[in-house]
Amino acid sequence: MNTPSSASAASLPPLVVSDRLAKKALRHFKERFIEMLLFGAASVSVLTTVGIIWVLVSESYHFFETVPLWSFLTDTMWTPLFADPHYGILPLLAGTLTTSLVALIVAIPLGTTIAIYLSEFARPAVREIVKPFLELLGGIPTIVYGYFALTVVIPMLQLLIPGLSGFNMLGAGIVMGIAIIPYVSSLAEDAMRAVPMNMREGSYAMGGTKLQTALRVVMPAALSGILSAYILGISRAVGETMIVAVAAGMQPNFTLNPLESAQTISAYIVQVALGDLPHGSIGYQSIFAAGLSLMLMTLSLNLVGHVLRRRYREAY
Amino acid sequence: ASVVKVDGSSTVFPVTEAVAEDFQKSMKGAVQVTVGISGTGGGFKKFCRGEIDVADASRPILKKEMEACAQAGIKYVELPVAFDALTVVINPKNAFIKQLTVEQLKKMWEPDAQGKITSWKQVDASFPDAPLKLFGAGSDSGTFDYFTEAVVGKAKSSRGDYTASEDDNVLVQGVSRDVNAIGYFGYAYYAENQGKLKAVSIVNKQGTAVQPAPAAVLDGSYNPLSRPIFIYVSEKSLEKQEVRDFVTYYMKNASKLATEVKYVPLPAKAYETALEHVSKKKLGTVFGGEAEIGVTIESLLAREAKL
Amino acid sequence: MNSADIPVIRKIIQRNKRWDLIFAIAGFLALLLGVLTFLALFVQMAYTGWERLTPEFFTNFPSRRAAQAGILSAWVGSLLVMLVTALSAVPLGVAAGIYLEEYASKNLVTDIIEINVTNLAGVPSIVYGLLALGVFVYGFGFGQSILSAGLTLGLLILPVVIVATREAIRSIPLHIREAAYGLGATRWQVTRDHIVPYSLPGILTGVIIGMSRAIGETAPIITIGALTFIAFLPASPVGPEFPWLSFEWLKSGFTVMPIQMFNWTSRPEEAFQQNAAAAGFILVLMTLAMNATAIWIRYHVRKDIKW
Amino acid sequence: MARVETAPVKAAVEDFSFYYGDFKALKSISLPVHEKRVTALIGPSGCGKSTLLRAFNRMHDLYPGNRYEGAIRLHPDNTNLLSPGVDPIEVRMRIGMVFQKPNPFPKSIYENVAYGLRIRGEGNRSVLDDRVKEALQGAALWSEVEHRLHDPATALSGGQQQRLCIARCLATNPEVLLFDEPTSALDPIATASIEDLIHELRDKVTILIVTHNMQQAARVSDYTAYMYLGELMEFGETSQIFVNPTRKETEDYITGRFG
Amino acid sequence: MARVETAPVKAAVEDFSFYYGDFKALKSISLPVHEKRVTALIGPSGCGKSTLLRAFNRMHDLYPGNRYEGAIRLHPDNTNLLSPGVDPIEVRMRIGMVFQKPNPFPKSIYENVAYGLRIRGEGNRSVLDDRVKEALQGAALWSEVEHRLHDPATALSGGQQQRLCIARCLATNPEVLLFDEPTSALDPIATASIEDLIHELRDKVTILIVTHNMQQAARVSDYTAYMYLGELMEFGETSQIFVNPTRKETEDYITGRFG
Ligand SMILES: Nc1ncnc2c1ncn2[C@@H]1O[C@H](COP(=O)(O)OP(=O)(O)OP(=O)(O)O)[C@@H](O)[C@H]1O
Ligand SMILES: Nc1ncnc2c1ncn2[C@@H]1O[C@H](COP(=O)(O)OP(=O)(O)OP(=O)(O)O)[C@@H](O)[C@H]1O
Ligand SMILES: [Mg+2]
Ligand SMILES: [Mg+2]
Ligand SMILES: O=P([O-])([O-])[O-]
Repeated sequence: MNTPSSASAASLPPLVVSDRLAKKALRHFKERFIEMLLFGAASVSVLTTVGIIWVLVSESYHFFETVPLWSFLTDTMWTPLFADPHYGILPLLAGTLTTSLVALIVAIPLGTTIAIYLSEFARPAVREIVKPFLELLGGIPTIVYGYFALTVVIPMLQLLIPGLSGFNMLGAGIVMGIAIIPYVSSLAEDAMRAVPMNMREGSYAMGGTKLQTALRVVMPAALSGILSAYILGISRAVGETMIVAVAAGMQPNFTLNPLESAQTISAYIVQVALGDLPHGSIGYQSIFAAGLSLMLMTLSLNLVGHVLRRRYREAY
Repeated sequence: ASVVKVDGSSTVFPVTEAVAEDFQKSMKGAVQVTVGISGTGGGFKKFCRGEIDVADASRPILKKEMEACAQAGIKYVELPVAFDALTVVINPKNAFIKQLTVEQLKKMWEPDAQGKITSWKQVDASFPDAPLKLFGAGSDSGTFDYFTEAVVGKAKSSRGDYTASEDDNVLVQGVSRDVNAIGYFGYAYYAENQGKLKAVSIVNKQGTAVQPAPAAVLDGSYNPLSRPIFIYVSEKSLEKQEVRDFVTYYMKNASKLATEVKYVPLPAKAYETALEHVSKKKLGTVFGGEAEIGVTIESLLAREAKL
Repeated sequence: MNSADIPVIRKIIQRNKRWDLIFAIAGFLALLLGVLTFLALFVQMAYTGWERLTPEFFTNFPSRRAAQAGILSAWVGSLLVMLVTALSAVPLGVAAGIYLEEYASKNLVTDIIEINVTNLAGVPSIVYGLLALGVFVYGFGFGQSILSAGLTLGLLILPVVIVATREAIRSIPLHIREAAYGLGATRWQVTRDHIVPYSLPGILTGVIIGMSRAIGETAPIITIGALTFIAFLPASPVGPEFPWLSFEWLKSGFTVMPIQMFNWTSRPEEAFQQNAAAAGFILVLMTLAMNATAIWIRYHVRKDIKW
Repeated sequence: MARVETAPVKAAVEDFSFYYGDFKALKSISLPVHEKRVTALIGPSGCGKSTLLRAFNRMHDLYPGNRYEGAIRLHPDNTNLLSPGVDPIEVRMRIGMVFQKPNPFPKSIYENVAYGLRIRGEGNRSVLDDRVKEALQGAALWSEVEHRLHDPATALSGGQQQRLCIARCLATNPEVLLFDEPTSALDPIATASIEDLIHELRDKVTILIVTHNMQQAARVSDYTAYMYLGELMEFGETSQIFVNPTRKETEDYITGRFG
Repeated sequence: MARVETAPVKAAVEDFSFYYGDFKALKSISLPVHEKRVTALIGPSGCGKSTLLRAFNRMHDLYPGNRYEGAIRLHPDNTNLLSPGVDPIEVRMRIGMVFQKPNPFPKSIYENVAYGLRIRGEGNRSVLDDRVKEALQGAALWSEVEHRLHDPATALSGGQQQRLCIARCLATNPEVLLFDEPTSALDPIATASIEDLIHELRDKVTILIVTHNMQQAARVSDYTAYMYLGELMEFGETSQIFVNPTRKETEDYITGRFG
């Protein structure tokens, strides 16, 4: 046997780094250069965020020089462009929350049901056909949904609820909910399908039915994925613009009643953008203040999503 | 290709669009015309920043805008295009309104009404206790400026809690679907949607209730809601051949095209005068930056002639 | 358990299965609702806009006469904007995805980038509009041009492309990478020869889905102020002399499909609603075609790569 | 090691063939499974051990395109488990299964064990408590988890998880227990504890176990079936199969000449 | 079986320890690898066989948090493969590796074999053609694929894929070949063909092989190292280790008393 040991090391030739093994400077340089390029590309996304925050904050800063933050947060009227301006974000916030809530009441149960159905009940053939169909539904431009809400859904609702106004948060919210079903169902289904089969087999082997397996085993196992699907749905609803702009009424009403018309934060921004406000006017700044509020809302949603994902990380 | 940039009033847009379309055809595509819709105020802001050649306006230029233009060294020629009847509309199923006075309109729309006047009964005791649903022009529009001036007495002075849209069709939709709704916008939008809307007769200075209609505009009886509409052309842009061509074409065809899009054209004389102003570079406005109410066609002609 | 329990067990199973059935029906109905909504929407637009779907509709410019109006400038505009979007988002997104998956070691910087990409994916599109207004339109002075719009949408879909790239790369099994490294390949060689080619279908799918989202975006385009009557085409990207490329078109004004549709829906004349429906129908068809391509790639091309 | 007195047949595989789509994975297998004995299935990878095992609780019904032929009869009631008239859920309620990779549900230890009872409609807390304790004791896990019943099951070590999975089955008192390579994902110490457990369980329940580890088969089983390419090559008492196989192939495999 | 005449040491592991983060997976291992001989690493699952093998071509550098201690010297130049001054890419160019699961690139058969040459900058078509043919012949695959060199490699059977992976290494003439359980994903027939191939290759190249199959180790190797819990328990000529192990643990393992 010829085991080299530290004792015999002295008799071996001295330690060398062969020429072949020396780092080749050129190759090393090229690799570093490419890495820098790729890193540059990756930083663009950070620059985008910086850009968004910078634009929103700097314009809002001027806004808050004129408007005290306190009245922005507590005033119940939002009329920044009128002779007697009020700058209370509450009406827009109420509109945003109400439409989002209606949308979620539609999208979360339906989206979850569809996800469970596709992932646990439907035959693979059905799933292969239906899933792309749902994805198509998610690809329809929201402006199209907006007119669908205005010309089809709201008139139908008016037949059911006499006296319902022609623009209302209910109709806009319902259609928005339908529009975000695909996001919720598709992501939730992905999460459930990622649950390994052996988990399901465990339940089936105990004599569980499909529904029991889905509700008691698959859903808990996929919890973090399902929660992020919901969070994505919520942030879509909060930021959705064209449906509410077209169908919810563009009226900054401080109300949580979905039968009324109202304006959301995003709808206010397009409304103003439809006109033209000069750089520097309080009106121009007001859309950035509104945008900042919107951004903060979605940002905190994302944060919640992040925490939830961490907390309920799948441990299959 | 050379480009003519127009932006501004949504009221004037139909006329300018028609002109732009025909003009581009007559030039066989050698000139490109873009027509934006930013509202009269928005249009003037761009105009005074030198971003556009022509501003569409549904009211004369205001003091503040004149100053902004002066500061930027922008001079302009003012060209009246047609007359419009600002129309107050209600839902066809509304049975209790036959006519409205300016007083009543003011009660509904003044800033003090915000959050307080929410029922028809508060506007007039004889009206039922039904919710008052208001639809009106957005604050960046000339229509808004003119209506508030005419009704409330001060431009831009309005309550804020109503459905405000730069998009007049949204207003049409809103009023046509709600029995208790009332709204206002340019006559053209009413004329196109007579089936879905009812125009309210407005009691004029002389005390008679008048329906909006071309004839009533011509004879001056539909007041105070008749108003002239304009285009403003920048002096600097007039140095460009294509802008001169466009404006000339505009004035030559305004009468025909305004009628086509349901406005009341001016007498031929008015367009000739306007062209003269262009060629002689007669700059400035004849309104002195004041929002004037109840300008009739005759008085407009008289002023133009004096410039 | 023994055989005597079997009748009890059977009862329980029966009850459990009843719930199974109830849920299956509920699931099917929920699915049906989604599918029916889509069909209702699609059929309604097709039905309303059917008469307008003639060849001329695609070759005509917008016009004040509904029957002659077409979507030429809109679809060309959409195409050019998408070109800029693709050229900006694809290289950046793919490179960023590669960096994050293949190069980045776990550290604070890459953590920040990661969280940042996830967050960006949740930022409402209207906020991108504000970014564009502040940075591209005013900051860089690109104005309301194809360039501004294309870059805005490019940033908007950047997270989609990054995420798709990362997912596609992640689906490449570790042992393929190890095989290549084991032969002495450098990181870049592994990336170039293996990672990129094998993840291409996945990346492509993501890009197309991102683009189909971008093509229907309305809000950010409105925010940069592009609601305009455009009856001409931007300058051709192919120039008459060397290098036969012209970038004039990047600075041109433009309109896109959803804006044209939005524009028509806000016209007073009923006839324009038909145009809007027809344009909406085409727009949906365009996104459907893109999505269908993406889905096709996902289900067919991707399946062909076996590990 | 193996203890063989005559024991009644609990289940009988009768001329059983199985198809994955067009692929015939099992060919006319006949095999008795004796009551309260351990029967081991051995054979080289891919020979169909798992396939046969999974037929016992109709696991193959979960995937499309699978087809059974022949019968597996469960005694004393002589039910053909594979008959289309027999509800697979009922079969699975009678026959428990432990998988290769421990697969506890993402719930607490307690809820894992209670799961089988809950889906049988048992909601009474004190009944559940008792049965959970009993099952955990039966799986030799009670002392290790008794103070953390409400911790997530995934926090347990691999060997503990596997015993939890066994407890989960025991809680519902199955007539037959199926094990599919239950220790192949475990370290030697955990493996030993599972083998001990199987030793104890065979007094209470009929066990069928798949293993790729010859030594394990020799250690834990009373009967051994040697399979090769979808066929049953040899079946007999474990001592006989390992000491004195009748077929050359079995001997080659057992002595490690191939595989 | 094993053929042991004195052979020079091609590589020497010297007091080598390895850490996955804080976990010390290998503990002070010293081991010679003889030139043009087959050295087998055996031991129960998780004992660190793969970890040791993968240290030879710095595979661990691909993942963060891994740490080497000690040295692996490659002779005759006596380079410490693990020294931070040594470029892992060059190490991998000298030492080839075949993995547990056949992992051909989803490219053509030809491109798979040519890949190693291409990244070394070889672009000459006729040189490539020759070397690809040579390598495929060396891996005993030429006759089976010579008429479909441009078919996708993934269309080959598992055993063919594994031989392709060997050909891929051979094409670049490595000094040492590492095999990590190269047959564990294969059927018995494919296994036999790979074992035959290893037999032939040992005249040309130094081989280090990890296997969990004792019989395989006995069949193919000249030297065997038995590892347990990250330590090298015993190293020696294969015949000696299998017939007359010096340590009790080795004997237990080899005779299947545990594992
Ligand atoms: N879902 C399936 N579809 C098609 N063929 C399958 C499927 N599962 C297994 N097979 C095939 O059936 C045969 C028997 O597989 P099985 O899993 O029963 O083998 P096994 O003896 O359990 O092997 P191992 O020891 O590797 O688990 C194999 O040839 C396998 O390739
Ligand atoms: N990436 C890793 N991070 C942390 N620990 C690891 C990692 N890979 C392996 N280990 C641990 O290191 C030890 C040795 O693992 P290794 O894969 O080398 O074992 P092995 O002998 O090859 O086993 P097997 O026969 O199962 O392949 C094991 O305890 C394993 O859990
Ligand atoms: Mg198996
Ligand atoms: Mg290993
Ligand atoms: O768009 P306006 O005509 O109301 O300014």
